Amino acid sequence: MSSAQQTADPGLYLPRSARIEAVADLTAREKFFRLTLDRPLGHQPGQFVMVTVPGMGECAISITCGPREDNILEMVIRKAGNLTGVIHGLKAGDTLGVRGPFGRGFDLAEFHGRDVLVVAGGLGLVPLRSLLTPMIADHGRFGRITLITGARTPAETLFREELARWREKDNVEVIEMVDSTAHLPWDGRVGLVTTPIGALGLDAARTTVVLCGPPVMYKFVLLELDRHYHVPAERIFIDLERRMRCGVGKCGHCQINQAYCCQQGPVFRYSELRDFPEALA
Amino acid sequence: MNAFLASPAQVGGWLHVLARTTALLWPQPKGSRNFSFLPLAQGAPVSLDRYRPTVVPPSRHLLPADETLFTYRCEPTGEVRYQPPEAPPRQILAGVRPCDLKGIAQLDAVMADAPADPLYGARRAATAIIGVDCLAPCDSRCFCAATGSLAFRGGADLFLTPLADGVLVEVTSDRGAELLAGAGFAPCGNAAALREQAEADRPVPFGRALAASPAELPAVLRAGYRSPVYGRHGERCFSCGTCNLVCPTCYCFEVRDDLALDGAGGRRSRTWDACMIPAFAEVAGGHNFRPQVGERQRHRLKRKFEYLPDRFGTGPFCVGCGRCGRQCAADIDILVMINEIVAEQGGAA
Amino acid sequence: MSDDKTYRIRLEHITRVEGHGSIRIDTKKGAVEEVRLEIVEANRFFENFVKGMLPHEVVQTVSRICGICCVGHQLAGLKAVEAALSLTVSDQTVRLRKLLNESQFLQSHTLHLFFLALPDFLGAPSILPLAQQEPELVKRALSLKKLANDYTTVFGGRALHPMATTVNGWRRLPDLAQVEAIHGRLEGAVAEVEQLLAVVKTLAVPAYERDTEYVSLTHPGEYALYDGEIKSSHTGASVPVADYRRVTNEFTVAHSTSKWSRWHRDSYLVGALARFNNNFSQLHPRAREAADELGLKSPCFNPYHNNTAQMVELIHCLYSSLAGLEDLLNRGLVEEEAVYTAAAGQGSGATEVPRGILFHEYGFGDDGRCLAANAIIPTSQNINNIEQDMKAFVPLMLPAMGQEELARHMEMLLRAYDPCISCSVHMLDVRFV
Amino acid sequence: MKPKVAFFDFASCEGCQLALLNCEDELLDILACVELVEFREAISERAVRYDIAFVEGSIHREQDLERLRDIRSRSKVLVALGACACNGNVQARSNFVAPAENYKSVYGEEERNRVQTDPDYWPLWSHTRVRAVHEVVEVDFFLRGCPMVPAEFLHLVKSLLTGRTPYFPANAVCVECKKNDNECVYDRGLACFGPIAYGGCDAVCINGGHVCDACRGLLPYANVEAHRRMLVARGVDPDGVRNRYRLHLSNDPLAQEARR
Ligand SMILES: Cc1cc2nc3c(=O)[nH]c(=O)nc-3n(C[C@H](O)[C@H](O)[C@H](O)COP(=O)(O)OP(=O)(O)OC[C@H]3O[C@@H](n4cnc5c(N)ncnc54)[C@H](O)[C@@H]3O)c2cc1C
Ligand code: SF4
Ligand code: SF4
Ligand code: SF4
Repeated sequence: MSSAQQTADPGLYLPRSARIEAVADLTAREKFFRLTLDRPLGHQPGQFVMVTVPGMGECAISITCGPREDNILEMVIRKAGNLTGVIHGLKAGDTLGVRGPFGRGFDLAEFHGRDVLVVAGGLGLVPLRSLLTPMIADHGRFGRITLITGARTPAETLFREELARWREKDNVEVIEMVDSTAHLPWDGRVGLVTTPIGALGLDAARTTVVLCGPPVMYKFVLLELDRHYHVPAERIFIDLERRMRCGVGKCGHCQINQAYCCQQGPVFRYSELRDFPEALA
Repeated sequence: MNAFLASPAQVGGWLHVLARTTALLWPQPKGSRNFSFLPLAQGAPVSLDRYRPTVVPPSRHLLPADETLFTYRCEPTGEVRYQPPEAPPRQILAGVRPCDLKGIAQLDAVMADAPADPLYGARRAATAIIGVDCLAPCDSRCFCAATGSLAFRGGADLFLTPLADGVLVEVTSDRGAELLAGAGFAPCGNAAALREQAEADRPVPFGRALAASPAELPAVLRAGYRSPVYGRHGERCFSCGTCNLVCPTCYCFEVRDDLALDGAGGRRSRTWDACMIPAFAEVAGGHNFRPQVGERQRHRLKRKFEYLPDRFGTGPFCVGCGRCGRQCAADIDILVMINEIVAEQGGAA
Repeated sequence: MSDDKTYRIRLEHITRVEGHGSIRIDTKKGAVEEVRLEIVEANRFFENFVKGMLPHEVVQTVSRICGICCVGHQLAGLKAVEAALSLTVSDQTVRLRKLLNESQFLQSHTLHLFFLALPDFLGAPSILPLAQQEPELVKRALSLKKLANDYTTVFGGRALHPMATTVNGWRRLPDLAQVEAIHGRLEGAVAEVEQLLAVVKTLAVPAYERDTEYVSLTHPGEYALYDGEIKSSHTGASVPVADYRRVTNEFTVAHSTSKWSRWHRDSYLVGALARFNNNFSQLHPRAREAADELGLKSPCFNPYHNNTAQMVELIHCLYSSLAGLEDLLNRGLVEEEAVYTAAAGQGSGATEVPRGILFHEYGFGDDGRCLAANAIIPTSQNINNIEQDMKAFVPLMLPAMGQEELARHMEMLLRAYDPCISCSVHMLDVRFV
Repeated sequence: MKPKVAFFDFASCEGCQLALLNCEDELLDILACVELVEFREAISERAVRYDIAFVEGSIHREQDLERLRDIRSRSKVLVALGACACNGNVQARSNFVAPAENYKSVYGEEERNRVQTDPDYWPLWSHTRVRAVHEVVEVDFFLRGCPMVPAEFLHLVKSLLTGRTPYFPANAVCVECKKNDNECVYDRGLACFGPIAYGGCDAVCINGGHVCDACRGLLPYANVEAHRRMLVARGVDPDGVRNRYRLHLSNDPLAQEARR
């Protein structure tokens, strides 16, 4: 038995500085941040970064932009507690620390030529935007692209203008759902994200499904898919979220049965998750 | 590699010489009946007798309870400078028994898995290990033979076997040879035979037995996923985390930031965490992925006997030291739970 | 002139003292009508709720009577419990307890003298402006305080409510390497303390005297801080601690509902000045010299000089600690088992705490649990004397002072006693109308 | 603008305020960052409104309720400082005895009669029961312990000064015992509250050779029933169990069954 390898990057836990270029309010709780890094991030869709406010802490945040050549990183942050609260108080010109990209994302090549159904509940659209952006930009290489988004009320919807532009493209369908209009003007549909699935008329053999949303969503979407189509479990991708402290498979917090969410995930195939009873519980 | 013979007194003298230049940790009495890996103080007796396993395992000296990840400073320009921590000091972990050697080896595997943990790697590289053989079970809790760690020698630079009339000193690495330079021990020509004899003299059975072999356990535990055993023992459990913190193969950590009063500098550190503590799997907003104590017990057990063995392929992550049961105020014993689950599943697969 | 002096002084919740107290003074046309010291601390009934506890629990609990005297309460409690159980503790235990006690004297005197009382002498409302004006002095005093706290921590396990002491011994002996470190730091502090002494020499102490009875422990072999008999300056004789009730004679007076004490005279004084007056010759030589340099002579009848006496004791404790620590380092420490068998019994114990003599008494039943408890703390013994001082001084001061200055001098007088009102669990809570 | 910080005390030994004065290394730096507007034990300054009010001590009397409510109404953030404020501490043990009994026992029969006959003159009458601060007003943060832990105090102050929410992990004292490599109290044949008590104290009492009596209160997930049974199984008699649960936990709602 040899002792541990000594090839480690001494900076595994060291953030690099990133400058906030722009901040925009998306909803009352979510803000959009565009950062510039010292070099291109070089990420896959679906990956995440660890974001640091020095002296405050660090948390996992999905990359919301598609893969890019430049030094830009985009993210959407919900004010959920201490650290995210502090990040919400930052302005253009402030700096953050960033580590990553981490985790296993989507391999775009695997989607080429296939119909794609994307179901995004709430903040689930944020990581999936990193997949949708390159797909829509290059939509000729894919089959039919269907996006179902869900939000509790119209006030909590994200990226509506962008979704409207996506809807214009050939072979792209965008269905926006809200649980309730809450007496606000709303031009989309009312109901759960599961509602439209049955009428989509998917060809299970040609379709790849991608899901991301709150823990309760998965079970119902999977049931609905199962009821109408028989998409093989290897062709269903699920993007999960757990508590994460290190992002690199060491701190143990994000473990879901066998799997480390930060390494085998956050994007899993449903076929893998079936062995992990804790995953969709 | 080479082997030598020495008297216990010679070994003690040599360890004291080493301790003069390098921090040397040796299992020494602490409290009324426990032991701890403590710096060998000048003149302290060195005993090669068997000892009740230390409260905290030696592997924790490779993952300190408060380890700096980095410090930082805000420049007047607003720029933030991140500084990696200082290189760890050299240390010798001596008197490490086979089960604890196996524990360290398992941590090595976890931490070297890409991306490797640089801080652990540096500390591990700065640590020399002197193993010592176990010739009788340390107490009624141990089951190292059942988990296959009794025969484990990996990771040690030197390995000591107490014999009836001396100590067999086997050199197992170059670093070990360096540590021994100048010790003046007599070379030993028949080390293999002496060792075999010592091992043959061990009592049989050696410690407690598992009702299924470590190789069979993953399947048994998968089948018994919803076993009531977890909840039943969980009723007594305090969720205190002791069982995690005393385990040689537990390594989970929490990360904390500290800020200087002036706000311009600070430090990020990691500290031990434990999956038995309720907040361990809680995310912002309060959702907890393992809210029930039984779920947490299951997670702990399966990590040792199923999840990590499957993931790393380096054998069970329970090394059979018995610490978790020994140190648990509620007397929750992992071997008892495992054996109950095996019985419930109708024996080994 | 003083004919027109009609003052109504109400000082509520006096600051920079431990606990809640108020002063009330009424004068009419230059004549003193009323002078009163009121205690407005909420009562906590320690004597009652320690009932049912085991001896070591009693001691751990009575430590919470007062944070600033916690070591003293533990020591007096331990001595009382041990007397009740007829236990004789080892020499080593006594030596360690004495050092622990001295560490608290160093801490408490430093805090009182340089942080609570000093602003009075320098005419500042508190230490805060002084931290700006006299940063060196404040830092010096802070570092001495820190040293004293670290000293307590090495022996007691922590600075407040130490847990290392227990019935019949120590739960955890101090680490000798740390003892050595404290010894070294105390040696280094000698020069610092001289600097502080130089500051105290410059302070102008109001010149008021009233001869009263001074009560403290006294011991044939040493300046009594930990052990001894109860001495009165009035008789020059001493009585055993077991007879403490003959000394304190707690009584209720008509105009006040707080319990008072008196022995041979109307009132008596306890604390640094009483110890200084009663046991002057046993002070460390450097402390006696310092007293001389400070213009303090035994006996001294000026209560404002309690502060000066604290400075003298600070020096005494420093040297006494140095000797005690050295002795400890030479002897080394042996592990002794601190065990006892709970049994029926009754006993009392006393020790000096920075603000005076402290008595504890306990009775235990056959099951070893506490049946009765009594604690008489220094401030409740002093309160009568403070009021007597006020009554004597107000008429003297009145002709020369305005209302504010008079009030300030009264507050300063109270503070000079270093009162510890939380301790006065014995005192009744009063609302004056 | 520096935040205005004030300290108030009710029934307590004032040790927690003293513990703050014992942060000698940080004291001057803290004072440079805040405006200390009220701290009766150490200074004479006073003010009307406070950004952070620290309240030490338990609440015993009617007039204390009023004073506390008034402090709350003038404070942005209110911190319960130390065990007396957080859970009533040792003095809450007197709640097991009727107030009149307490007076009689401490002050004698005569005074007890006065208590009962002359409530106007005798304000002790207003002593109802010993309460923790949060039983009277809303508390934003708890600095637990008897005495409070300076490191936690510093964490709280730094956090509030920098706009963070202070964070106190809810783990058992046992965690800190392990970090200190202590021998478990149960291995010495004694009983300990560590497994169900709020950590954060660095297991200081066990480090010092003592046991944990849960001065910091019980964890929200404390398995009290199992703990009580364990004490009994380890030979503590029922009286002893009750008594231990009445040392620092007389007012802790989670300990209600165990101290009965
Ligand atoms: C893969 C992944 C991707 C994610 N993507 C996004 C995203 O795109 N956008 C987004 O908004 N969120 C995202 N999240 C969630 C995000 O990480 C959490 O919302 C965030 O961690 C909340 O942090 P907080 O400090 O603000 O919340 P808190 O509620 O303050 O803290 C979270 C947890 O940490 C504990 N805690 C609090 N303070 C401290 C402290 N000082 N020290 C130690 N522990 C403490 C609390 O017990 C709590 O359980 C993602 C999470 C994962 C795992
Ligand atoms: S040590 Fe025992 S009581 Fe504590 S968490 Fe582990 S199993 Fe539960
Ligand atoms: S699980 Fe328990 S017995 Fe196994 S290695 Fe860990 S502490 Fe030892
Ligand atoms: S001594 Fe108490 S706090 Fe420490 S491990 Fe044992 S039970 Fe836990």
